[in-house]
Amino acid sequence: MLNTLNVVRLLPELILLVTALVVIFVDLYARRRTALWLLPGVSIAGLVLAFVAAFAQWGAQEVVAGTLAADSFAFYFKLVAAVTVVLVILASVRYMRERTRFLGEFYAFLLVATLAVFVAVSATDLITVYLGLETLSIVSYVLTGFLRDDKRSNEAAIKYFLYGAVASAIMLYGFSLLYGLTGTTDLAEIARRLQAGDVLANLEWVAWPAVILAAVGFAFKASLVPFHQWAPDAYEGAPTPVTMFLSTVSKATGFAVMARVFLTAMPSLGEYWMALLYGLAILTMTVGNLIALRQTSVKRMLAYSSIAHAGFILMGLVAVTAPAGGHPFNGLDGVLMYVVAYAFTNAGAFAVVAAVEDGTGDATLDNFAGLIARAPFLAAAMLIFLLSLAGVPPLAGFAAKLFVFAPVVRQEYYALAVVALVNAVVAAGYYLKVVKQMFFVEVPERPAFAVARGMRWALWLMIIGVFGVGIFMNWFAFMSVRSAAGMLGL
Amino acid sequence: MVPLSWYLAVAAVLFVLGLFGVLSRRNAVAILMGVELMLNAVNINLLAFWRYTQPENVAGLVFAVIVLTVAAAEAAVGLALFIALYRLRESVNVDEIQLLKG
Amino acid sequence: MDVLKPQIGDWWHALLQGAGLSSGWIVFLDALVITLILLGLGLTSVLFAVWLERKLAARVQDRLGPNRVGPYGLVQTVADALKLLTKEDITPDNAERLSYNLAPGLAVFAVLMLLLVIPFGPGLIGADINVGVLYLVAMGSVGIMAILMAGWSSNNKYALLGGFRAVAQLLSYEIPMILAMSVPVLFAGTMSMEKLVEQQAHGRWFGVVMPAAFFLYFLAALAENERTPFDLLEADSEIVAGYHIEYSGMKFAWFFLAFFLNTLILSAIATTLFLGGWRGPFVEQVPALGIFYFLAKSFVLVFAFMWIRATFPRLRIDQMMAFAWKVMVPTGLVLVLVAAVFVKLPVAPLVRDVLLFLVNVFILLVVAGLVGRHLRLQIKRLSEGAAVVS
Amino acid sequence: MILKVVFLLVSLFTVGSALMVVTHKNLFSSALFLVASFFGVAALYVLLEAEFLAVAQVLIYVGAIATLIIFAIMLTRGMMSGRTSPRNDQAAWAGLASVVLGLVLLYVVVFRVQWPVVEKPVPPDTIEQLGRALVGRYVVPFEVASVLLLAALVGAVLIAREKEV
Repeated sequence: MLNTLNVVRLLPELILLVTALVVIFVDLYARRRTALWLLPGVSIAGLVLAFVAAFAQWGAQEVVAGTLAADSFAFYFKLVAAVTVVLVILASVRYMRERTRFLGEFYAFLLVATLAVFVAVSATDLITVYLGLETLSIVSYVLTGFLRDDKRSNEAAIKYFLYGAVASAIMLYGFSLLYGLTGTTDLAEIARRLQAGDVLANLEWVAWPAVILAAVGFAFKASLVPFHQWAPDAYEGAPTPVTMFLSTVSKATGFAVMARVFLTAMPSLGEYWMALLYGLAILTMTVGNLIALRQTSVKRMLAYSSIAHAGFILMGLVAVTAPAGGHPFNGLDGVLMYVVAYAFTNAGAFAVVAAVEDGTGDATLDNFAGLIARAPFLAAAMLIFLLSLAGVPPLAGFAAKLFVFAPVVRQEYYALAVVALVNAVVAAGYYLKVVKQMFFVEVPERPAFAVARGMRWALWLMIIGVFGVGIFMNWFAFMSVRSAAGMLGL
Repeated sequence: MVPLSWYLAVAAVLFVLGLFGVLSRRNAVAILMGVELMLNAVNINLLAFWRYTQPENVAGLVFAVIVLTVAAAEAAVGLALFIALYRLRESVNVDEIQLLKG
Repeated sequence: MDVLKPQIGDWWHALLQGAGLSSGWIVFLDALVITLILLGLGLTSVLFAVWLERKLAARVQDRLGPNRVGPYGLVQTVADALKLLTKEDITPDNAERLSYNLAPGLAVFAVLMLLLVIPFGPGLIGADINVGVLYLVAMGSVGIMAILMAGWSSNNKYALLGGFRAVAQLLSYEIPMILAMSVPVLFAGTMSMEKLVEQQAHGRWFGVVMPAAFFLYFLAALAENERTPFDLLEADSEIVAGYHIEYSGMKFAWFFLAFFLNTLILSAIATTLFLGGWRGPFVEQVPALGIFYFLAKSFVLVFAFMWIRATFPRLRIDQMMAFAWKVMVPTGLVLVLVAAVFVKLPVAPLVRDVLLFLVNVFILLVVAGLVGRHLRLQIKRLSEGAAVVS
Repeated sequence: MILKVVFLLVSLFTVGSALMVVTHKNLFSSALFLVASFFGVAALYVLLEAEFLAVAQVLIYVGAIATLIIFAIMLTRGMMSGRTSPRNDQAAWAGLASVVLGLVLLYVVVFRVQWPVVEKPVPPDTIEQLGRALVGRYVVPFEVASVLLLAALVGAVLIAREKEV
């Protein structure tokens, strides 16, 4: 069996694993001053290598060892994850240095979390799906509670852990029913068995429990309402770089897995899960936005806003169709577009929050007052990210919204489109509140503060990303259409 | 032979009992115990399905082994968090931790 | 039923069938008889082991030991047991009654269950399950549970400390023990105890081929059995007997019984895994000799256990943990790796065995050298520090 | 017939212990009932002819998880003082929801669905097959699981260790 294993396909994962171990050893043997730059340096180098390894295989289409897919869909998410984690690491250099002694472990955990993402997004077997998601979750609990002497970090981790453990148990029960009905854990095989005669007769009774129970697990990872309660707390309490990771990469993984499981294993149950996701999408964006409106902490506001955005991403999945005649708006490519746009934008917004926390000690709305005078670069960056979040052209957020709205309209889900539109307007309202605070509230007595070098680089990269995705929309659309087609088996 | 549905019934009851424990307990450790019951229920399901529908294909066994492994890792991390929580506040009741609200 | 094979089993079955019993009853009676035999074997051995320990400790300490009851004090243990039976049975006021009363029984139960898979002689095994070795390890964790229950429910801080130490020590040493046990398992390609013995024919004992693994197991077994130098669970001079501090009378006797049964069984496992089990000259002709060989080998190990207990001082808890995690676990991992490589080595079995032996000796020497160097450095540092102070 | 009786006894024991786990006031007793319940589940595995899993269940759930849980309870012993009720405010709702969900699940899983049952014996070399599968088709999950265990180990130590002085 082993000789059929194509190790080249696993190269990105292997590189990450080796890098994580190297980081631990560097931490063990390097002097503290060297370690401060060497640890993030090694981690970023590993991620870049993994990125290259994944990019080189773009366009492949095969199954590795029976449980992992090496297809464009997986590689797309791997690329996004690698880039985002590089940004997270850049943003965390100073933030973490001042808060914990265990830097080597921190970077190693980030790398292992990325490894888990890589496994989860390419999983084609219920076993790897579960294991990938759960590895990501468990490592995320540790990352969230990394500042163990900080009550808020610990509390965030515990809430995350308790919700996560329950959600994964529920998801597993759903998986076990699917396994019982079809007698296999392979996603493609499940799809085949679900259409067999003896299974069809039972389908109506197992479909709902299996879909709902499995969806709970994915919805938890993607922080969809009503499985979102952990998210604001975890996002607020976690070290802000970790929040960057959770709100972008971890969430994107939830969507990737959800898309793959639903589309490859249960295409015949489409009406069930699409109806479910339809409801979840409306609920998620509305509840997220309404609560975000009355937040006083920017970090928490962004947390709720990121829940609301999950609702938007879900729209793409609801409207998934086979791309007729190479038509770009098939829904799934909207999800992919949104994920990459959102990764830059939201990671950027949280990075600014981290920088403000570093400079002023906290991230309430009040701390942002008059930011333009104290840290003009941060204020400008935040403005760009907020505009992108609101969906203003020519920024990334606009491209993303375009690609999820279009298929929804094409499918004639007008109610969903209207709700989403109203929500987008509401969201713009509270983004502007922050803008107003930064630019038009003057607080003369507050001192200016500098931004750490790594953070500045990260912010520049993310600004470039936000503009890039918005301006070179066509290229990203091409990429996402291709990878969506790769997974839809076209 | 015992019918398959009997096993499924036991698993379902165990699952629901675990869920009840999760929902009704205040103590974090007690909640974790509920989760463990739920995972056990899942494993009974997996093994029962393996035995009754596919005894010659070990996928179900592999799945159960993986669930066991993950459960151990999860419990280790969770309990570590609870111990840290206890150090910080002398309590592990989840409804008493509410610094983060809104 | 292939237990008690070949002659006695057939005779016994013929007898039962002659008495006109149905097959269900025969299975039941079979199980009953096996249980009784195993119990009898275990309990008489304990009586003897207790006596042996006392005699041995006395000899080491230049005393006579028990010499009043029976010849050479042989019946002393029976007298002790009777005395314990008649003592008052105390339950502390705030004890958690259920677990307090359950713990001693569970401790004995966990050990007795181990008897089930030990091949005392050719065919003389309770049940030859195909995951035998794993079963041994799993049941070992039940013993930990009993200690935890006793430690917690006694409502006594020393008992609780004993419970804490139980988790720290027993769980830590379980890992090198499993690693050491997996070496012969890897080599034999089976976890069935019966088959493990089969694989050690012609004097090719795993303990001889792989002395390092045997040694590792022996050390871990010392710790698992709470014997000096690893007797921190009960360390009478520190936590006054630890987890069983509150127990008296019969319940204390149960713990005592579990302790000695454990000594015997850990030796028996070592005999099965490393010393060829019941194998020895002329076993093929006279199967009953197997039992004798088995017990003889086991008691050599029991003797070693007792000797060490009588001679060595106790380790400090941090030293003990460091030894488990920094010395034994890495060694065990290396040994498993070595065994895995050698199993697949394309050479003649004899060459492989010799090579493996040499590698094992080499590993033992390297580890001993490293530990020795570390200790010398520590001593040097300590003496220099002392010099500065004075 | 005998198997059915044994099954009923074992599952009664398992479910009864589980009930005690979620209702018992004393946390330590809860944990002990959890152990009992784990044993019951292991016995069910034996009835399902999955001996390896049964032994692994005892080894991992009783030997590792339950021991860890009890250890955590002992380390944080102040927390189970009887000052407050062990149940939260929503316990009644939780009970109701659980009962409803349980009935639905039972109805669907037990009475409605015709599972594709086949009457086949377990192959004698199941354990060997399992071993081969873990280094064959499932080698990636197997390796990822080992990474996960390592990460969890490091993470747990990191979070739970004493404060440095």
